[in-house]
Amino acid sequence: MTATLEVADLTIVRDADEARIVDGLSFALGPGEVLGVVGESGSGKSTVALGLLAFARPGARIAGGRVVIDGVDLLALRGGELRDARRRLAAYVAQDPATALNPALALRTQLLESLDGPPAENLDRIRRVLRTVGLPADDAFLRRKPRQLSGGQQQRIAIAMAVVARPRVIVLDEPTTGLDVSTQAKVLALVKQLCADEGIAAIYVSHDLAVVADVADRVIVMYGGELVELVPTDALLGAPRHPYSRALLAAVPSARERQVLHPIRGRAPGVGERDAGCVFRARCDFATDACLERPPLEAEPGGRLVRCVRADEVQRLTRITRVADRPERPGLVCRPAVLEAEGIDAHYGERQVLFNVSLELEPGRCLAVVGESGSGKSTLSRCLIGLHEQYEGRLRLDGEELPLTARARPAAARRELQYVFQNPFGSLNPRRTVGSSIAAALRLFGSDGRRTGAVVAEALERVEISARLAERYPAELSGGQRQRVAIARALACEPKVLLCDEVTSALDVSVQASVIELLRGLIDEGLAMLFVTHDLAIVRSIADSVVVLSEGHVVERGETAAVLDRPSHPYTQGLLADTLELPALAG
Amino acid sequence: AVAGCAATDAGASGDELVLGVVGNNKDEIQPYTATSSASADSLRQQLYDGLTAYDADGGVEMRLAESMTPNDALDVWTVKLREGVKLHDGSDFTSEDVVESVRFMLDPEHVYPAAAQIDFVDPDGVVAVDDTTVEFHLLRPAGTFAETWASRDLLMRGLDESGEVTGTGPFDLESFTPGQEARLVRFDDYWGEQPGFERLRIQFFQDQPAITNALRGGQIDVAYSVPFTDVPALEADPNLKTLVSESGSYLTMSMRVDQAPFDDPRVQEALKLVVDRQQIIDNAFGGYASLGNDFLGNNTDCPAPDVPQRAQDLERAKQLLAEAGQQDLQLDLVTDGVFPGMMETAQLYAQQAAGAGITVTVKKLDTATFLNGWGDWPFFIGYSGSPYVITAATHFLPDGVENATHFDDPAYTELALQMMGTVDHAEQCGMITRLQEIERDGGGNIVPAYPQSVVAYRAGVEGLHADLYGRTSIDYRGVTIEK
Amino acid sequence: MAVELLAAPAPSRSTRRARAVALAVAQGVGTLLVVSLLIFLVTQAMPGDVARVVLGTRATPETLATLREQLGLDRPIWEQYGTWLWGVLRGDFGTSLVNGMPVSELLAGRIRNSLTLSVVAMLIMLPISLLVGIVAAQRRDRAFDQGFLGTSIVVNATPEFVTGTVLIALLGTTVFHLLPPVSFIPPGDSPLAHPEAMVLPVLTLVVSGVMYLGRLVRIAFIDAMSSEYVQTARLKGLGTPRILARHALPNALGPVIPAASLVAAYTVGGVVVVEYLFAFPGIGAALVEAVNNRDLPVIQAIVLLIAATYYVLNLVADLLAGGEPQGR
Amino acid sequence: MSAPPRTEAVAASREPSARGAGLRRLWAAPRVRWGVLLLAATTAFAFLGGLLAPFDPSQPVGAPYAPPSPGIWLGTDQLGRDVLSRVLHGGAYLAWMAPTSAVLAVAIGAAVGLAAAYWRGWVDTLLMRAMDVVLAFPGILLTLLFVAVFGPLPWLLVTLVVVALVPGVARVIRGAALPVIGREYVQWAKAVGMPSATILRTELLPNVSSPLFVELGVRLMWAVGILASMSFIGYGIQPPAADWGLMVSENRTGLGIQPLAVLAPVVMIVVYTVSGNLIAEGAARVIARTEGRAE
Ligand SMILES: Nc1ncnc2c1ncn2[C@@H]1O[C@H](COP(=O)(O)OP(=O)(O)OP(=O)(O)O)[C@@H](O)[C@H]1O
Ligand SMILES: Nc1ncnc2c1ncn2[C@@H]1O[C@H](COP(=O)(O)OP(=O)(O)OP(=O)(O)O)[C@@H](O)[C@H]1O
Ligand SMILES: [Mg+2]
Ligand SMILES: [Mg+2]
Repeated sequence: MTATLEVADLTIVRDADEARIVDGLSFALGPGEVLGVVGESGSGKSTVALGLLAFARPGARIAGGRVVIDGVDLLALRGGELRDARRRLAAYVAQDPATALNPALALRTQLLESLDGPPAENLDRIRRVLRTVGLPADDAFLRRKPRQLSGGQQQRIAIAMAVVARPRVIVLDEPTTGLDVSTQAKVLALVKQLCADEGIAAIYVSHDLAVVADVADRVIVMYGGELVELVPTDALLGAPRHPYSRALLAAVPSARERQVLHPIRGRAPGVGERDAGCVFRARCDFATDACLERPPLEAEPGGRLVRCVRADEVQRLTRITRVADRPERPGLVCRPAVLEAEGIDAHYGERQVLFNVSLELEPGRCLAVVGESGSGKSTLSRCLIGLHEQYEGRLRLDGEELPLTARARPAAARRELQYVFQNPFGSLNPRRTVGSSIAAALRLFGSDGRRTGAVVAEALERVEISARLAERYPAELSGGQRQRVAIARALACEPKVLLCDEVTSALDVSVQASVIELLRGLIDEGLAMLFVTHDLAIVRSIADSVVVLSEGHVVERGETAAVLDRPSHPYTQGLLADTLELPALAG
Repeated sequence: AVAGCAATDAGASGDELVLGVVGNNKDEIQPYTATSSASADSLRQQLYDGLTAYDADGGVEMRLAESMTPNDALDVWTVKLREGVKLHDGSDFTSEDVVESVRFMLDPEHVYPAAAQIDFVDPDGVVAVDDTTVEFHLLRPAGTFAETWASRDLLMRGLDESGEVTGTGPFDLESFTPGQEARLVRFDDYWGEQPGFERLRIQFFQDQPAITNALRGGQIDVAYSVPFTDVPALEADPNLKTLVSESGSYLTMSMRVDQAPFDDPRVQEALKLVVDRQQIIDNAFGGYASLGNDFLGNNTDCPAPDVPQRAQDLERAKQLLAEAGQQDLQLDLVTDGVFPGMMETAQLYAQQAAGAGITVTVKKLDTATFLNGWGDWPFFIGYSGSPYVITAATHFLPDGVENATHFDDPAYTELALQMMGTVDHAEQCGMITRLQEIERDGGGNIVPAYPQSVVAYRAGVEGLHADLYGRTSIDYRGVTIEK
Repeated sequence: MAVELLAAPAPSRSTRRARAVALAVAQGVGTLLVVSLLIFLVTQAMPGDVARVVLGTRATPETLATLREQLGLDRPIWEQYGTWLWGVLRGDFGTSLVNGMPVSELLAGRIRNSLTLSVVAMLIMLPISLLVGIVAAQRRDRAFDQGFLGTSIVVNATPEFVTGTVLIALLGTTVFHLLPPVSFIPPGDSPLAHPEAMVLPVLTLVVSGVMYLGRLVRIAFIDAMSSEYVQTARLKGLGTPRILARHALPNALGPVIPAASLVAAYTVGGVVVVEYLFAFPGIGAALVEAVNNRDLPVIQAIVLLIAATYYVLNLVADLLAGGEPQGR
Repeated sequence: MSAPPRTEAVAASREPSARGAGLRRLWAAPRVRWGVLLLAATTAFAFLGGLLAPFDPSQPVGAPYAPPSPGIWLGTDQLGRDVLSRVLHGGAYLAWMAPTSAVLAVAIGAAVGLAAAYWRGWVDTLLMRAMDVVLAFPGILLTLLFVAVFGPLPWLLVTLVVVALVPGVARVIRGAALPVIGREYVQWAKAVGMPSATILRTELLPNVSSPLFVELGVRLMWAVGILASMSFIGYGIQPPAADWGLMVSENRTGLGIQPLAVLAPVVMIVVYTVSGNLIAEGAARVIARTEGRAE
């Protein structure tokens, strides 16, 4: 069988200093095959994906290598030939369709423009592809502009746009990251089907192992711009041979069983921060002096490639234990609720988004709120914290009536209720140092000025951040660090209740694992927590009980195990079915 | 050399002369409007004639009137009109027109300020004796009757059948837009000397620099007047010519002599002594002026008074101020700067006065604000352009409308009234000379220079004549153009 | 997240838009009212009145009183304002106090002149700005771009009266005598019939405008060209001309339109300096003279006209750029 | 709320962690630095130049429009005064009036813009409507009217320029503040009950400092232009004061015979304005760069 795509020694460097973003990547791909690419943020996945179309973002440059599709080396093409190749041979689907589709042009224009040939025929082709991706193909639809579509629809348009010219290879860069689970499920099914039916080879980039496991035949694990392991999907999940692959897997939560998550310590190296040795050395539990030299990429049976001198030991010595080794929380402790919400109805203008929602938070327990995007989860937490203006209902904190808006609440109540936001990049004031952000919170609640420094340090230590970082600005911290600082700021106020709105959805699995474990510890210390998420796997890892929201209504509630193991409401069942899971593990 | 391809305006071809003058939205065609402006004047001089007029040297000549004869008491004057004068609508200009014009002017409802000049005329005493004879019965005797009618504000108009205003002047109006332009055509039945070209366009400008630009760009043929500071630039242009006339118009720095500190003659004297007149002539008027001697009126054909020329004497000025206890005198010199030389003179004067320890602050106001305080400003820049007979009455008599210095000298008043009651020209001249002596020493006006007026025009315009009353650019008798 | 960005059904969007436009118009009328009232009050505070201006130095208390009575200036100011406003509401802008001509007649020609000047300037300015901006963006940091940026920094720093003065000296009076330095437009004629009179004022406006707008175009284009949808278009194998024209242009216009409308509003209302410089018979020059003459009805009419123009242009820009007028 | 940004940020250990990192970053931009230096130099020139002047700026030293000669290096102006001395003196007004107006306009505009963005609702409507009213007044008209009422007093001119500039600043700052207000840290500050004034001061203001800087540069440039234009049309600084704008106006008819009398002040105005322009340019570049990276 001849390969559809053959990549040899693809090297992409940063213009400014020639530092390698992607370092000598080689692999081959047959027709209809789906190759997954996983790795932490910044590992160079998108750079590779674009490189496959002989494209480098401004500031980067393809420094060498070959990308051969059907015998044509794309990297050797220029001008018109290259444009032609991009149309006929390879196509690209970007991560965020909202920005990748031109907001000013009708769908029809955007779909048609990469086709040549008679317009009528092209239109036919478009309609056919649209039907394939499950979208309407009528003229009215074609006249729409991208912003008149939902995110899922936009992503399908992007995929349709990619396949409409019948390319040989299609590169998908995290096409489902922005989508909720059910939409994600549909998109994944579509990709699989297209590859099978049309014989297109696909590169599927994702940071989500579960997604890759679902869609890909083989997987490339990237770290620091290097390929560290290339394996058939099953083999990766069963027996990872690279310590990094193994660590990634250990950090992934499961919706099926409750487990302790294992974060990877440290931080991924940036471009130009790598030395001569193994890139993963600094974070590796297996590192030895031998790792001071860069290990070669060893070919192994079954077409497997690994870049580790101790691959055998990794595979042999440590089985991944994915057993439910966290004790289920003892049932109802029956402590009085700290925060009670009763009959909350919330509106945006005319539109009602929450309908008679009630819930209770107890100390030392975590209540998860799950639901699809737009179901009203964030609105609910904004109501509780008092940021939402248009809502009715009753709130009680420690049995005392709580005014609805933050403005009206007494200082004590504002201190005891704390909120951590979804986006770590927005939750800290970029113009304040970390320490100053926390101190500002303390000052508000009249803390002793002389002790502030100590309290700040203490709060940072609690979230496992060095007190030295108090002098840093948020821009100098990683996403996970920022999220932990945001939690530290909340903790510094000595809250009774912590409301967490998707605090991990912007983070890599490895970082997510550390944040989840941190929060878990806090709950054990007696904090009451509301944890908003759309990810059932995380619910399993952290929550004691669950409330399921659908279109603003509570459709199901109960103990985590009960709800996730035996969902009673069809909506919850569907949610669970769409949630991807790493396949059962060997051992 | 490049001028050949100058983008001259379409209308300027052929037999048309284009005059540029600073315009005014207030202008109207009918001659008896409240406002007086250079632009209105340049238009009216083409459309209307007066009974008499000043000639180019300050003497009086007959225009629509053929003769003016008083009775012995000088309170009834018989005016004989020129025969065969036609109005623009073709009809004859008659004594009825004169009666109508005079009565219209004198009617207070029409708010015609210049009517003050003929306040001795009884509106009901103006009678048409026959078609060409009018009798004026006066409220009080007037010797300067003919001089008075020579004023450019007292023109005669006619009315056509539809009641529209019409005139007897050398040009007939074709179109007029205030502030923009007026188009005129030669009136071929004109009784006097004809202009040597067919059409006249008066182009109104918002300010003086634009006129200069237009002249240099070949867009206009004649500039009504040009600022003295522009003259060098214009003279450097081979396509342009200038014509310098003596002028009867000049600016004054005037003070309210009824108010401290100016009521102290020592202060008055000091303020007159600080002037470096030659410097003002050279730097404000570009040399186009002669030494002024602090009296109004080289605008007559009378000889100047034989008085010593005042010259700068800072020491004496300081001494006078010290005597008056005004060592650090601080003054605001107010002006609206509308006439050429005003701002320049003010600035130079401020600089010169500093030499005697006087702080003069020049305040330039917009015209409305300036007029609003007219009569109240303690120290301001004034302007005078009328013949002395009128000037004496309006500027120096206690009830004169333009007497903003509040000058009130009984000797002057008596002599002035006597002068106005005299018909004999030589006798008048003698009195005028004496009046000028009085105001030189006791008046509130500093007259640093008697400027000339400079008219710049395109080479090719021939026949413009020097004129004491600033009509060089608007008097087209015998003027020809060659494009 | 993206999914909730489902389109609202079309009719509701357009009714919302209509309502917003109606609101904006109402607010605009309110704004104009406030503007006119303020102007009226300020002019009352101005020293000197039209009667003094008209009568000049020869005014006597009697003539002043008579003229004021004839002009209605002796009435209480509220009554004056009321009469004026009532007239305006019926489309009558009154008569000029200095020469008794109807304001509408007085200004009609000047409005046409100013409008023609602005429109012509805009029509020339826009395409040139686009062209220059796009080319500069395409050759970012290369010679053309650097040259353009350098020039624009200097030209933007040069007040228009300086540019105009230099142009006059260069092309009209001193160096070459190619163009008329003063813009005569005979009353009643369309300015378009006198193209030579338009060249210098238009040139002055265009030079400054292009340097300003061109830069905005450049930045908008650089932004658009570095956007993901342009990257997508490249990866689709489209050629540069098509990407520029179809993908970048419509999006780059977004930020440029409000700026262009601001420039347009400016060329309508703020040309005073240019009109002054070239003695161009437009409303800017008329405004200066009206203020000098204290000719209130004329001042009011011009100000309302400029304010309304500004407001409308602003509204249009909002509509073009953002879909809905902001309820600011 | 599109896809979550997942780029781990430029990490640790590079920039020195100190207050005012924003301003420092601006200062690091060469254009900003050149602009500020140029501004400082021109300002110093404007204020101190008078001390170097060989002559009294209102003292005639020769014939009007005399060409340069030894001792009178730039020739004379329309009244025969020394052009060099007048140029040296002529920046004093501009040099305090323009920065004062720009700073005031930016301060007031920022206050209005921030308040409107923060409170939204009727506060927003009221403030922005008021700005519209002000904007709808042709600035030149305000100048004509108020100068007629009060005379061409420097503080009045400054006020007029401020009034003319404030609405633009308010709009820009409001636009810049709106996304900031949506940011989580501001939401958090509201939720924990931080007083509004504190939020505006510590959370919002520092985060719009870059656009503020751009505005300062742009408005400085405009202020110079407006003030010089006011002088030019005769409603600004009055003769006999030496002032660059006025000098252009006074001497422009002599451009053909004594071009230096016009060109010298023109060059000064341009240099002065270029500095504002450079600052704005540089700051805008810095913003573009940081936004491209961090957000
Ligand atoms: N054009 C460029 N100029 C400079 N650095 C770049 C460029 N493109 C990428 N990089 C750097 O290269 C590294 C890899 O970037 P890339 O976008 O490929 O990562 P990724 O694996 O796709 O990450 P994510 O999961 O966040 O999308 C990052 O550290 C990024 O900062
Ligand atoms: N500011 C707003 N104005 C109007 N409607 C809003 C606003 N914010 C949210 N909504 C709507 O309210 C509903 C609930 O939104 P909410 O943000 O609470 O959902 P969510 O469950 O948190 O979704 P996600 O998982 O995407 O964060 C959605 O339909 C959304 O479109
Ligand atoms: Mg990526
Ligand atoms: Mg949410």
